[in-house]
Amino acid sequence: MGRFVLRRLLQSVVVLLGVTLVVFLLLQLVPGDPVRVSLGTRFDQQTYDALRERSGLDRPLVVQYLSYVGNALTGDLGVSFRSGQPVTTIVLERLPATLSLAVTAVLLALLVAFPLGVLSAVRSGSLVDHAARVFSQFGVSVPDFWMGIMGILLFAGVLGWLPPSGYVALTDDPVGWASHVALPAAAVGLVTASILTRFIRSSVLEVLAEDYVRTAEAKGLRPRVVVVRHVLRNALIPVVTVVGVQLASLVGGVIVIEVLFAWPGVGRLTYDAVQARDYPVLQGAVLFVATLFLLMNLLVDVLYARLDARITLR
Amino acid sequence: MSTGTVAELDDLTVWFPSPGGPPVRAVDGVSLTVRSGETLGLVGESGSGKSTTGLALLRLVAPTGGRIVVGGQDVTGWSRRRLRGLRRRVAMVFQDPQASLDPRRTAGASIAEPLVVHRLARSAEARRHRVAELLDLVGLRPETAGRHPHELSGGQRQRVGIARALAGEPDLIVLDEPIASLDLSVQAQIMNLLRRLQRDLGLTYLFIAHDLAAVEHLSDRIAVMYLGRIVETGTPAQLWREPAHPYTAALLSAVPVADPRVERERRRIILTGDLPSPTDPPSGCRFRTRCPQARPACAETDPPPIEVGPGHRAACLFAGEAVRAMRADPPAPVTDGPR
Amino acid sequence: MSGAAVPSPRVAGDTPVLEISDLTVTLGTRNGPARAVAGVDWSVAPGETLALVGESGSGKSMTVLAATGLAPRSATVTGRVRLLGRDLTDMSGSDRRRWRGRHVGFVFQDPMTTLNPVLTVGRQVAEACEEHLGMSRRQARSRAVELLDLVGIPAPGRRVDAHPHEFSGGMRQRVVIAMALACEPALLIADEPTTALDVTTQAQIVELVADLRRRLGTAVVWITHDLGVVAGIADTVAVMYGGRIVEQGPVDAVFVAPGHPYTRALLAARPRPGAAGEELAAIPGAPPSPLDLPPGCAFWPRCPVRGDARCAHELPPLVPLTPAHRVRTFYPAAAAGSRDDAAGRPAAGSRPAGDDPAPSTPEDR
Amino acid sequence: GCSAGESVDVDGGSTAGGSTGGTLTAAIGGEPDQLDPHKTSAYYSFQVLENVYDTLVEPDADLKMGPALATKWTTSSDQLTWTFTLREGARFSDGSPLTAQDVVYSYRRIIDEKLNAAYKFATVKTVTAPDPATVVVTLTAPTPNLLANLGGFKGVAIVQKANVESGAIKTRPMGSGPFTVASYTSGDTIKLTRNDAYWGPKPKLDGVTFTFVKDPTVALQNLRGGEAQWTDNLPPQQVPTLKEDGAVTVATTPSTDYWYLALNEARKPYDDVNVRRAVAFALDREAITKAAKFGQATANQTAIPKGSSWYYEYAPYRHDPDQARQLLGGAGVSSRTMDLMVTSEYPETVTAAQVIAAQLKDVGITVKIRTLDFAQWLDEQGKGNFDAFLLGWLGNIDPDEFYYAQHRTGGTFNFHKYSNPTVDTLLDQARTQTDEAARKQTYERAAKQIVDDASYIYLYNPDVVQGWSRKVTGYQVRSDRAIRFRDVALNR
Amino acid sequence: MRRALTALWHDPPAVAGTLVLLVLLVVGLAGQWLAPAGTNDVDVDQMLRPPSGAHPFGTDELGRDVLSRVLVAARVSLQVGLVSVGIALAVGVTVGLLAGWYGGWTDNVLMRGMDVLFAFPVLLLAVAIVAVLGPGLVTATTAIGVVYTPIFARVTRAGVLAVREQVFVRAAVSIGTSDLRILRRHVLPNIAAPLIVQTSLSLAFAILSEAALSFLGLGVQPPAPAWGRMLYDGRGFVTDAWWLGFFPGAAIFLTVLAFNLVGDALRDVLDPRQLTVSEARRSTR
Ligand SMILES: Nc1ncnc2c1ncn2[C@@H]1O[C@H](COP(=O)(O)OP(=O)(O)OP(=O)(O)O)[C@@H](O)[C@H]1O
Ligand SMILES: Nc1ncnc2c1ncn2[C@@H]1O[C@H](COP(=O)(O)OP(=O)(O)OP(=O)(O)O)[C@@H](O)[C@H]1O
Ligand SMILES: [Mg+2]
Ligand SMILES: [Mg+2]
Repeated sequence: MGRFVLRRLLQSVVVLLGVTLVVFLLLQLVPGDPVRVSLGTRFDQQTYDALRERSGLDRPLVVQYLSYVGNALTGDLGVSFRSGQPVTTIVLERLPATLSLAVTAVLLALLVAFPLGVLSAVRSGSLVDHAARVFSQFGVSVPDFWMGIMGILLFAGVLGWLPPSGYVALTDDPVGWASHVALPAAAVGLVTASILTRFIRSSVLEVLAEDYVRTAEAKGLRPRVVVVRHVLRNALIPVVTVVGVQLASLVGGVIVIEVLFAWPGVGRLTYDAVQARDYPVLQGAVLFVATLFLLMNLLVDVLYARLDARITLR
Repeated sequence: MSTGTVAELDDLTVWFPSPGGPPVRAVDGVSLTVRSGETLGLVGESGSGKSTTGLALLRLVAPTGGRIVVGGQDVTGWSRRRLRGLRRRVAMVFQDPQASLDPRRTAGASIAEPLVVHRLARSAEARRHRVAELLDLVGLRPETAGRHPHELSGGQRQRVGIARALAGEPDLIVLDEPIASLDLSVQAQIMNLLRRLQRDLGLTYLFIAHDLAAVEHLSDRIAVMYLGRIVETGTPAQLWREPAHPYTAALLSAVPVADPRVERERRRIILTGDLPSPTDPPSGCRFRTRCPQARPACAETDPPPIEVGPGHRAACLFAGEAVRAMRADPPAPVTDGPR
Repeated sequence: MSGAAVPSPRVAGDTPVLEISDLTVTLGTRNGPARAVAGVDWSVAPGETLALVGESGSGKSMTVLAATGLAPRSATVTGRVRLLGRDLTDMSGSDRRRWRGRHVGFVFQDPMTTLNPVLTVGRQVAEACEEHLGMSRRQARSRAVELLDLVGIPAPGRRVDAHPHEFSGGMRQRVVIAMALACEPALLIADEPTTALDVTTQAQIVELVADLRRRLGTAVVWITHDLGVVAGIADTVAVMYGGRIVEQGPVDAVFVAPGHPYTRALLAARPRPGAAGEELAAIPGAPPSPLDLPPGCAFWPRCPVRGDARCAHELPPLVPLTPAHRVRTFYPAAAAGSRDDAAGRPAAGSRPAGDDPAPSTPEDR
Repeated sequence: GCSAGESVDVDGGSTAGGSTGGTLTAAIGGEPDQLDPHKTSAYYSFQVLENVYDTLVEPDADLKMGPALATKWTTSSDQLTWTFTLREGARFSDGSPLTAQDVVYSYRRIIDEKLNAAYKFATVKTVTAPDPATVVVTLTAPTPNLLANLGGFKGVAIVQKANVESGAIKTRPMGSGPFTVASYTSGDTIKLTRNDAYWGPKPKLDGVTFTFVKDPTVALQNLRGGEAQWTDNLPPQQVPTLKEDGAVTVATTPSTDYWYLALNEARKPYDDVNVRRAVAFALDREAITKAAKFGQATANQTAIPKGSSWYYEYAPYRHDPDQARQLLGGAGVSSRTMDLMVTSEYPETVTAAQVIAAQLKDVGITVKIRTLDFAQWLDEQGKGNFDAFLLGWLGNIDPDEFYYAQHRTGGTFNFHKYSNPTVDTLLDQARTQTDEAARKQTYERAAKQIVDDASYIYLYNPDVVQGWSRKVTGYQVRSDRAIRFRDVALNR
Repeated sequence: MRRALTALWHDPPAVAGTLVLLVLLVVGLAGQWLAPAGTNDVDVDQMLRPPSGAHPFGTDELGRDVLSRVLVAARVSLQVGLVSVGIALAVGVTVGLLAGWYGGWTDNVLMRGMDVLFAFPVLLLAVAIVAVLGPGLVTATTAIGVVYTPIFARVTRAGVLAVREQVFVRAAVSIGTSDLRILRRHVLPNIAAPLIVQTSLSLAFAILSEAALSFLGLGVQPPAPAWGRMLYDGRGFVTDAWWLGFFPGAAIFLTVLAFNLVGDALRDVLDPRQLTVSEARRSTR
């Protein structure tokens, strides 16, 4: 187990190095000059040269990359090209918002998907089942930004129950946080919920066909006990993986919703950084997101092994 | 090439690495000779290494030590590419005919695969013809070629598996429990088929099985495996009449007989406990932890195979004697083996 | 056994523990209805061991599953089933569940899959006690330890908290047996409990069940296709073919004087020791599919006797040879021979039953 | 006049100086990149900084330069020395006095470090502070638009040395303006609080919070729902209805911005003036305006809008496809494709491009629209990789700034490689012309030539469209898009 | 195969899905000719007209006929979906097959490479690729393809790991079959089911990704119509011109639904054992 985690962490470092390299190379390929963007339309060659030199972009690529990796290893991700702020600070500042959104979205999704998926499997062929299947089809067929806009128009516009956008820190004002996170989380969560519903349904169905479920029935256990004790636990083990992967991918992947909801998350940060060709921020944000992603996956695997005694990690 | 020997295993060991622990010693020093035209039976408990031994003959598992000689050629170090030739000469039939046929390919396609792979039939027409021949050989109708495995009965599937093994015209066929998952009535069909094919085509078999009755029925010689080792070899008659290793005796006594009168009378040698872990086999004699006749010496010395009769060898320090003691011993003698 | 357990009510006298009459099970499948079991009746007396024998797909498992209300949802079940004198067919679903859970223990074929991998064996062994005997979790646990001890698991106090994957196949099957015996049921149904095991382990399990039966007086229904096992344990044998009982009777009668050509062929198909090299008396062809059973005798297409065209169109009745020994045949007189003169040797005029590669084998139907 | 701006109700409405002014939330369309006025170039930054910093002079509602930190100024007769007198009592928001040294420091910083606005000081020879209240600027050539250069936007704001050197200026800039930055949460909000040391009339608001809402629909919802009290990010298609329904105040005013199409004269056939004119004739500006701005703009054929003191009425092109075809035929161009580069940064260019494409198709030109993000767009523009591009020029005050760089041969923004010696001479001349009337005339001649040559094909001047809650009073929409909250009050 | 088709025919949702896909195919191929008006007939005097006889789906903010644009966009959207998933499928499956089959270093190197792609925020990757290759249909397609590649690689690898242990694969090896042949003839067909499910899901997401890319201004270039882009452009008009978003939205919804329905049915049907989970399962009562 310890060795497993160690090996995975080492692997993750390799992957992260790959990530930095890919980002770096991509950035070299990406057309668009950070210095020009930063100067905007009013452009002057002298000003341009001066800024380029100030930001170290005139150094050879290899030097730039190596110094970046070197610094990154000591925890220094450089300073934003745009704002001059340390990248670590910027990203850390964005992390709570991103995590709020991702975690809430997944929780909301689970809240819907879990009962729906289980019921739909246990009562396969019933009305619930059909409803669940329609729901899960619906969820993956509607873009999240569209759901977001509809949500804003309905809950913020017509009903006026929720604020249309913005973010309040959980630590500042829990109620404000909740009301702000509700809409974007629901918009993101819908897709996740449909994926999870499908997955939970098929997982439960699969377990229902297992011999040990028949054994449990043969013992004369009440159906509820059979489902809760024998079916769910086994069915949910693989679900853990999917939830983990979903969560991990949400941490970096909700750019559109973050932009729409003016949500100060890492997704929007990366988007803005791309737009502004703010290389240090972009690299830093991607590195952070990738790290979180890998850690989350590792956590999922460990959790998986904890839940299923048969699995020994190696 | 020593005439009459099709394949030879010399002190073969196959260890599977098990991460974070000692390796699984699936086969641990096995020497066997398969003679041309004979059926060599290989019996033993689940996990004793029978399949691994069979797979090693086709180099389907990488040997850890020892030598594998097929048709006089040492194939132990052959490359992947070269091995494909070996696999034409040695074929395999698997236990579960359902699992050993690709569910998505027709019976005909499965049988034709060796023909394609080894370029034995160039044209599609030639292939079809040969497949029909093979089907006929194993007692199936030509139209079976177009069916998928799930449309066939267990016995038919196993016939397809055998036809596939025959397609490459091998010298040796490793039969890994070919009848174990079949119905009783069908088992007899397949055994008859195997026997007839051997007779007509001059085949050599390595017949791996649990079912001692079947082994006795088909084999010319039998090797008994226990925990990665051969503990006894001999003809069926030798083993049935006079098992020299306590394990063989226990195994024979455990086989039920389809006769209530006999069964009621009979006393079995019931072995206690389970097969020890192959990652950590007992010292000395591997059977000693379950042997009713284990003595202190057994823990010390790893018994070498000793000749107890012509062509009859047993790896027991007290070969013969232990069995006699066991049968005489309380709890109650075993009046007879399965007759 | 523990005083905490309340044994099943012992039924008086000859009242069977389980009595099945005219049980028919039809399964809805994608390819149409499949009649898995047709008109089966038998009963098990207290302490008796009934062996259900037959080839794969002959309906053995479906018979007991349907009788106890465990058939798949797609199954339509008709007929009457009485457990300890109470009619299960009239009961509500949940009453039946309680009654069955309390009085019947099940052991299924594959110990690898019958145990829930994520629960400790102790929990699985004991949960029926909680459900049916109202034990607390603590009580149930100590009961589990007792039961594990009973089935010969060493160090049960420690092993009770282990997970199934930590046990070998044979040990797992012992756990399953402990589980089945948890409520001291009146009936133990063992569905091929040793098929997946080694002969040496099989011998252990057979011995264990025989021993427990003697000690607890439990009636046993043992499903198997191994005639050797049957010979060792059964009092009564019922041979199934194509969803029907073709022969039923005391074990000695059936083995010594099998009445049905199928039973005879089955007994003859086994390799006989010392007869190595001989052609085996194989039954040609394969068992019928429950999707299209022939109108008459299901064995007719493979029958070495093939006495009468009537067999092909008309279902032979189950007729008693002796009061306890019944055979499904039109010719009770011919059936009442002894095994030795019938032993797999085909009747005159029919084809040899051995392996016949000729395309004329009915196998490829 | 001494008082700045146009605040009509300075003394009306709420009680000045009270602490009950409330906080106004302004939803702007994007996030400032940083708050150092000398280093940022983003309009979003200036929206914030407008309320934080002061310049020496500043434009009034008519964009005439008036006093700000400097209360008066004199010019030497040779026009080469300007002397500014600083306002007494001007202080940074930390209470420290703002002196001539700060002005010198700020200007030297821009010049020496070659910061973004350095070009505005191209003719500046020295900046000195003979005494704490006097700043002297000497020039290498007469610079009639010096005031515009020194006060046209907050990119030339007076900053505090200590604030710069500590690096705090990036997120906590210290200015002398009506508000000061209290907090900056990246991606979320910038909070300003009233600067009690402000030299002008005390702002009524306790503070201003800027939030960054990119999507106009969402911004509007914020305004409607009371989450924000002010926004300039309204969906243009909804402006007419919004104006009517009156739930929020929506005000528009013509801006000094202009949007244009530029054809690459370094490439054939756009080097041919007739081809460019043909394109100009092919366009229906009214339709473009309607589609791109839903009526919130005025079609124009020159850069400068009606109402500006620099306005010059000239409109030689009418929508005339026949004429266009004829010109094209004359130039030997029958059918060709045009690579038109637009940027998603300004969605109206994408919309306008589609209309233009449809119109040019009529005269046999197939337009391939290339939408790029701004960084890439600028790159391509710099490399000259385009047949044509669409862009706007915002916040214009003095013509030199937008004519010289864009139409002078070799001008820094002359990416379309326009070159006409006549125009060059005119623009050179106007730069140093101190007589205002003569200067205007020079620019008119230049403008005519530019339009005739179709150097740029000007399309329209958009309106500045801003909306605010009915509780907001005292706010004025400005044509240069400077947003000033110093005179605003919030009723409750 | 014939049997599979027959079975499909008996599954009503699958039939519905197939019909929708057929219609889409026709529209995709012939949208140009089916459209009642040109897709770029800008007419600002006709802008934002609600659905009517002349314009059954109304007109957009440039006065273009929405019906025509929806019809013509089918090709673009389908192309984005099919080609991008095709790329992901081809590359991902190849990588997954090699990694799963050879294991060891091959596996490690390939899968770590996939991890690098996977650990990237999805849209960022797309943004970067679009930025490198320049926006447009081809690059948007490539970008989406690259984004989905690691998923296919993972699904395939998992499938290979399972199938590799199957006896019939060992049987194929025992015959002397080459690796390539085993992978092509035995492994690939047997991991078809999860791949089909993944494909139909990815098709759905790819079509939606086109919308997301449009949101970021990186998708199909105007004036070419694409559903995602139209939906995105229509978002500002929800309250005053619902038809702008509704029709392309409905088209996306139907397409995605059809892909999913057919995908699900195909998975069931292509399994020659035919035993679906729902049939094999027991009831709990
Ligand atoms: N690929 C493998 N990796 C690790 N261990 C293996 C592998 N294959 C077999 N083993 C182990 O090697 C031992 C011998 O296995 P083998 O399959 O040869 O036994 P067997 O005698 O054929 O048993 P059975 O009768 O169950 O088929 C067992 O303990 C098994 O778990
Ligand atoms: N869930 C099911 N759905 C459809 N058919 C089924 C189902 N379960 C069993 N059957 C069919 O019912 C028939 C009887 O099955 P059953 O399991 O009772 O046979 P069996 O005698 O127990 O065989 P085995 O020895 O293989 O266990 C078989 O033909 C089988 O294919
Ligand atoms: Mg084996
Ligand atoms: Mg069964």
